[in-house]
Amino acid sequence: MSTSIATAQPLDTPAGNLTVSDLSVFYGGKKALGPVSMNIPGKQVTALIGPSGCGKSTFLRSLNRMNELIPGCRVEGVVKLDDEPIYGSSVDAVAVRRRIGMVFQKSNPFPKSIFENVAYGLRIGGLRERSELGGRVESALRHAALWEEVKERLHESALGLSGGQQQRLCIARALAVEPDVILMDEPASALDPIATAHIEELIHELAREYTVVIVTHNMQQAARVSHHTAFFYMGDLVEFDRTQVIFTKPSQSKTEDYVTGRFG
Amino acid sequence: MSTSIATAQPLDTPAGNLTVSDLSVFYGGKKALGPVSMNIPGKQVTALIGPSGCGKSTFLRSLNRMNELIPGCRVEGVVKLDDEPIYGSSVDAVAVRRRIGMVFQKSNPFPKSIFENVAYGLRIGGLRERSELGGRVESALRHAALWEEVKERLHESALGLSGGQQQRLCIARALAVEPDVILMDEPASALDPIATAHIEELIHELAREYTVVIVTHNMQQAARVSHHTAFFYMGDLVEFDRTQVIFTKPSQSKTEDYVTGRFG
Amino acid sequence: MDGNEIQGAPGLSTPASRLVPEPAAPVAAPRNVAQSSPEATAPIHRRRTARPKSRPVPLLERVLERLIHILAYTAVAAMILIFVFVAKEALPLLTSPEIHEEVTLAKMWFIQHWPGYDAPEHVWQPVSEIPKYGVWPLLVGTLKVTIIAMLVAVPLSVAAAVFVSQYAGQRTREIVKPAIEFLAGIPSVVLGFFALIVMASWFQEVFGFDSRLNAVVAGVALSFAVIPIVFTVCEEALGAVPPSYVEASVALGAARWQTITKVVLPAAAPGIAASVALGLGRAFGETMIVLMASGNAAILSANPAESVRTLSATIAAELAEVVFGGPHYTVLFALAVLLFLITFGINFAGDYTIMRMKRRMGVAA
Amino acid sequence: MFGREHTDREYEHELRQLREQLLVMGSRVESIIGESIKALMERDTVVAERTIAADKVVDRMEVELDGLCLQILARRQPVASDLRFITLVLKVVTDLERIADLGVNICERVLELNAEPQLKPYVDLPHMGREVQSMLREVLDAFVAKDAERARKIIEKDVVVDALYGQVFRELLTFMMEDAHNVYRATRLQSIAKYLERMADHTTNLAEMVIFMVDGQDVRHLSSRETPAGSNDGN
Amino acid sequence: MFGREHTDREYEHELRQLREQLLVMGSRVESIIGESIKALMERDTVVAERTIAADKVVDRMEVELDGLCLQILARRQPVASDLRFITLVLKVVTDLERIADLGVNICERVLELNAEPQLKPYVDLPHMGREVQSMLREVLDAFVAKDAERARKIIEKDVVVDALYGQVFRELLTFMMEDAHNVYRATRLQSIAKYLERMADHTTNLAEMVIFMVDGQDVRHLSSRETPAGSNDGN
Amino acid sequence: MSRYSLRASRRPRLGDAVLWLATGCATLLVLVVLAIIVIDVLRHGTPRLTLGFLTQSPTDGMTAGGIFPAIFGTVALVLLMTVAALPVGVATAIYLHEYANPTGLPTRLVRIAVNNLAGVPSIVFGLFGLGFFVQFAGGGIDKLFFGGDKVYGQPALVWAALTMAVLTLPVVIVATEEALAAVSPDVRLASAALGATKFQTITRVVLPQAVPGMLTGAILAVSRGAGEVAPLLFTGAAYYLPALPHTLHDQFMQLGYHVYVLATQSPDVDATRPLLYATVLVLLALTFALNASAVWVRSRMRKRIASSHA
Ligand SMILES: Nc1ncnc2c1ncn2[C@@H]1O[C@H](COP(=O)(O)OP(=O)(O)OP(=O)(O)O)[C@@H](O)[C@H]1O
Ligand SMILES: Nc1ncnc2c1ncn2[C@@H]1O[C@H](COP(=O)(O)OP(=O)(O)OP(=O)(O)O)[C@@H](O)[C@H]1O
Ligand SMILES: [Mg+2]
Ligand SMILES: [Mg+2]
Ligand SMILES: O=P([O-])([O-])[O-]
Repeated sequence: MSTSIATAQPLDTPAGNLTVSDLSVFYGGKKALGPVSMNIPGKQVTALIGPSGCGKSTFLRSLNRMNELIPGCRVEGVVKLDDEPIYGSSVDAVAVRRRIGMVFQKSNPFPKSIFENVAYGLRIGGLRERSELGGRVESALRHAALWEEVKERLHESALGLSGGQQQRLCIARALAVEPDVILMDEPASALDPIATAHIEELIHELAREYTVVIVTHNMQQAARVSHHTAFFYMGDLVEFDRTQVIFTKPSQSKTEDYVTGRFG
Repeated sequence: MSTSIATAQPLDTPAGNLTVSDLSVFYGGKKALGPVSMNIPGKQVTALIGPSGCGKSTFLRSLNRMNELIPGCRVEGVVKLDDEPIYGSSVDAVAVRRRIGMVFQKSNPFPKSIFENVAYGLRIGGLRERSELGGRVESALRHAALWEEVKERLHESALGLSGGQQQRLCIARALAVEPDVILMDEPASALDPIATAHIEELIHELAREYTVVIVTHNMQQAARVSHHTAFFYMGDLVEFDRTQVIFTKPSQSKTEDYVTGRFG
Repeated sequence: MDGNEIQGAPGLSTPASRLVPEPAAPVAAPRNVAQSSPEATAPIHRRRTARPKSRPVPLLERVLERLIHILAYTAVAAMILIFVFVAKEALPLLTSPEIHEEVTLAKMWFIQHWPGYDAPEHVWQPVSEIPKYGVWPLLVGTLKVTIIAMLVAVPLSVAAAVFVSQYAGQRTREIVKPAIEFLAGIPSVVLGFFALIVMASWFQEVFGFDSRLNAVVAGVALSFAVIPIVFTVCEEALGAVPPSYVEASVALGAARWQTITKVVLPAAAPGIAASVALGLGRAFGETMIVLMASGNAAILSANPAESVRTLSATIAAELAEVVFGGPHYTVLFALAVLLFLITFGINFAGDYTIMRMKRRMGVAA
Repeated sequence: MFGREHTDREYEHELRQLREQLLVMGSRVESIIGESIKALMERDTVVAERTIAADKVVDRMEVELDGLCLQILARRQPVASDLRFITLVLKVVTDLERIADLGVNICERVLELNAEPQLKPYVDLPHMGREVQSMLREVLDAFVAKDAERARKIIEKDVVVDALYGQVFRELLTFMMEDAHNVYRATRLQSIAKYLERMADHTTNLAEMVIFMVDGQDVRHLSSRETPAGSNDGN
Repeated sequence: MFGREHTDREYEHELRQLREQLLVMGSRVESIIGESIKALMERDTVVAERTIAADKVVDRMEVELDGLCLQILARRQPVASDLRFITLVLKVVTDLERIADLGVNICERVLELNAEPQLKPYVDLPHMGREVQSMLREVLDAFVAKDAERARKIIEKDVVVDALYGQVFRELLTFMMEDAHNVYRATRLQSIAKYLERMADHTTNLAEMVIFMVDGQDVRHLSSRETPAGSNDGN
Repeated sequence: MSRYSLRASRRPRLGDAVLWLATGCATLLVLVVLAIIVIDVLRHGTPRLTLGFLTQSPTDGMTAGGIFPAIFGTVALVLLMTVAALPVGVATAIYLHEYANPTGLPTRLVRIAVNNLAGVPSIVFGLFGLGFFVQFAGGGIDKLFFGGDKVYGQPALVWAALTMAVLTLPVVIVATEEALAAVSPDVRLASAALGATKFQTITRVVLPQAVPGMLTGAILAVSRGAGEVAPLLFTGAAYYLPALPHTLHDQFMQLGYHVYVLATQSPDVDATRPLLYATVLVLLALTFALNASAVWVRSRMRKRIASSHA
């Protein structure tokens, strides 16, 4: 953790920087993502945008080795969380995923109680003590701005929550294991504007403590929510810059065309 | 057709105005939509916006009696297409739906060829002649801006098309029966920005000949695509005005709050 | 506007300007045209001459729809008829004095002291000088065989379903699933034959059973009939667990086995319960396997190594040789009613459990 | 139902920041007016030079506020009142910056005048200055209070300033005709009067924008302010 | 890959409309400059009055263009170059309208001058006018061509106009000092020179905006144009 | 904050190994049992399997000869059964899935009936066939048309087939309903929105997509019918009948019943054993062929559905 010191972070919270070098992803031998290199800054929101099939989800999933669930998927290149390569031979994918959590497009709470959903990651991590579990669950729900809404009904089924609440529950569930990074694949695309606004607000809050990487189809959302934006096209990273720059003065004409709606 | 003459429309194309008076919809005795009265102008795009569950889809479905497919749904009030009440006792729901077509959120082509998809409505209407069928299919596909992309593969399966193309095919299919009105329930919400832009462009084109009513969760989309916008809230129509007015100077503070993102 | 058409029209207090968004909006001008009786105007006009003609009178449709409606009740009718006609033949057991001379419900269910026996005993011996109709040996035999079959079948098939749906690769799955479906397709008489001709001897050699045909042989053979049922339903239930649950669990840093035991299996629990209920029903009522492999000796004992006679096998074996309408005939039908009621009960209990489990998990809500 | 705050607090924060920065800029401009008048009255070269330097800050604020607006427009897609507010800011900063420039111009003339003896005691010029300053203060208040009525009153005040300007102009003309030696100084003073008159015009612009923001009603060019009644007499 | 036209043709159409209307407005303003100089040179009261009337059209166009911008901002959520273009238009119209107003002011002075005999033959004033007119034409061309280089050249030209203004101002000062009877007319002419100088400043603003639109680079307040070198000599 | 190292901990891997091994062994065991049965039957059955065996009648007290009447009887039974069960089953499924109000009492009744019909032991069907078809229906026909002569009022091909039809009805219904449910509701909405009546929607959009599923149902029903013996015991299967049935009210031989008879009631077990194995082989081959075709049809259907969701 020498870097965290070098970059003047407090000792006990890692910076959460993701360093991607020459990352390529193949599906059954076919390349889906060209060699991508980028430094995703810690404790900020980074948005990934681009047309359908350009490899945003593929890139995202390769950041916590979720792509290993897909048969025939192969990854080349280096991804480092702070200074540790996550594809190292002695690195366990399970451990990687505990430090780099993920939230999906469709909210997918387990058909368990609200409490059990949030406690799940802790339980499988071996935490048994009732009291500590309770505390960590509450803290995760507070972080996800859901505590006030559910504290009276922690032991009711999570499936009784509204769509937006379910998605926040999934975020709380990811937060409970105290990751450094949270990846989100179109987390609000199935929600209405009000629920979306709450999620966006939450994402902003999360960036105080976590590195957030979010895929979105909604350019306006990327503009609203992120500090940095990466534009992918046909498996390549075309441009990566501060969001403000991408949406006011991108340096690549492809980016300019895409964000202004010139799709040809 | 006296009205079409009165409003100086060409004789062969009706105005396509929808007049809604005191329309209420109930699901199993529970009111889902308050008494709504509005005049949806013909040959224009009218967008329906509002938070989830406010009754947009319910309202839309009651415009072509699709709600009759939902058990326990009851409708009160009057809806007129030009001057004919569509809920009259002697009016056939099937005939209504042939004049007021519908396109859904998820593109739902039949697992048939592209040609057969578009020809379907004509065939069930009793059209048999090959040559006329062919002509009408082509014209519908042209209207839906899909002809150039599919003319070489009319007899291939419609399921081989991309998401955006499938949605345009569904629009073509609705156009083939030559309706006056086309209802669309979030027609682009499952598509990426590029496909969405194509659909929006198409919606604009359609308004030359058809009355288009579209439900959308995406306020920006409503702003872009429609001439008039209706804001629903908790089953009531709060405001209905030109889109430009709704998005620059709405008269109701609820509307203002909603469109500016003050959801409380 | 058009207020006279609608009930409660005074409620329309919204200013007209709000309803008509644009002064130029082409609102239908002559309001007075369609006033007289608004609901009874002519059907919707067709726009262009080239429009398809209106639909032919759907007489055929009506007739066919009617027919479908009627035929749909065949199953209900069959169900009722089955019960009625089986129960009808068993009814004399309650009502006929002639039959009561030889057998009563009480004699069937309560322990009797038969002549020539040292102590009161449950005996099934319908073809003897004094016909004895004690059902307990049959019932216990049925239970023994069923329990053995379930004990073998459930763990094996649930485990296999877990393996196939969670661990196996595409290729393994493509071998195992059709194979097990093939097992399902083997007629029970073939399984019975195999148990009778081959298995019984092997088991006797290995375990040293006194009687070649016994509850273990029958139970194990029966389990071959149950395994595919339980496996198929289980596998389907496991496969129906949304992949998003698995993704969520894996993304939280759960290992595969944790995901399976903590997420997949609980989520599939109703389906697994359903599979067990289905298998139980099948095991309980299965006839040919037990008829051929159980030895058919109506002995009341807990020992699984002894021959047994089950309810279904009793009916199958004895009905062909009885006097039509006689006491034995009536008793056999009564056994059928018993069988019918028990399977009905198993079914019902199974459905109920599944429903409750689903509701608990918030699926049905 | 809905609150009056944006659900997205970050957005709310950006809007508030914009509003506050605009007010800061407004008050800086107001003080530039005051200082320039003070420099004139007290023939204070130091104050004049300080004021000229202070304009640089206003210039920077204009660029910053424009950037902030652009960023909010790009990132938040504002509509309705928010949109009107932001486009308002885009236009307001131009006027504010121009008012500050005019203040600088006054100071420049003051520096020139201070090299010569005073032509005459100034009466109407400080009066004009106070008027303009109070108009600007009023318009900033109206903006904060979203008070279209107050803004309308400000527009009416412009006539007063125009009248004063006409008076000053004619008076100085007389001075010049009396004595050719007065010409240099009188033209300087005429310029200063003109600057103040322009300041009032810009302030009137601001008032119109406030009305537009609050009511969504564009009132520009409805009054014939650009060619006010008194202007025939001077300019 | 992507085309240079918006996928949404309606949007493309609106942007084109905005661009064209802006050019129409620009050319109207240009002609107002020309006409006002013509009225001055030819002492033509009719032309002056016609020009004053023409300004009303420019006023209306400003309001219309603002409305169009607001509508596009509300409905299309433009970003990047489109957004810069639209905010540019919002600011450009203000300057254009102001240039037209200054043209009107020239005509007003012309009307006053026409009531008296000509003070002297005008040489530098028409020179200034031509300069300003060509600057405006240039800036509109640069805008259409999205040519930042050309826009930069225009900013340099402002110095020329400033120099001319200083010259005219001093010359007229001399006239006034020579003869008190000249004062009335000379101050009028000084005003006209001042108007032309202001026009050049506004045109410079426009050029800066074109640079911003094309390069996304804010060049305002980098040059010290607001207090040009020559201004010590006059204003 | 406690941080997890990226280094592997061994514990999760062990759990996976245990679970993998246990479930894998179970799967293997099931496959082994199946293989044993099949191999045993093949090994002992093939030698006796000749053309004559398939085309001749049994002779010498069924210790020699062929099994042609049994094959013929099985096929006839299955065909009759299908003709009876398929239309009713399909109609019921269409009613349940397309017309009925899913929460209404009629639907619930039909569903309960179907579920329980599937659970009723096959021997009970035999008794029902005897009581209802043979005695009640057959007896009734005899009384009405044959003056009380026993023509239909005795075990016969037609009664066995009808009994079997009732038994397989749930199979057809469930498979058909599954096929109907696999047709996406969106497509139905689309059809309705184009002005199609419900009937048009069903016949033109839903059924074409459901045909493979219905076919699967039919085949599974046939396969079940070919293998069931218990319901035939009292409704028409004959112990030994060298002649083929030529009317509906004749008795018939059936493969499964033949196996049962040979296995349990043969006077000379050793003499019949080769014959028995060969008969089992034929029966197994028949049901295997039927099942395989069902699997094939279904996998094709799945592919079609999968592509329609793509
Ligand atoms: N499991 C897979 N097997 C084979 N190819 C895949 C797989 N997943 C994705 N691809 C291919 O990889 C490319 C990138 O896919 P990816 O899902 O990352 O795109 P995306 O940018 O997330 O698109 P979308 O916005 O539609 O989600 C696509 O061409 C896609 O077809
Ligand atoms: N089939 C139904 N049965 C009972 N209630 C229903 C049904 N469909 C809708 N509702 C209720 O009617 C109300 C309006 O629903 P509707 O689907 O029209 O909302 P919506 O505005 O379209 O929402 P969304 O944006 O989520 O699609 C909601 O309260 C909903 O719960
Ligand atoms: Mg994706
Ligand atoms: Mg809806
Ligand atoms: O997918 P959306 O409903 O959020 O557009």
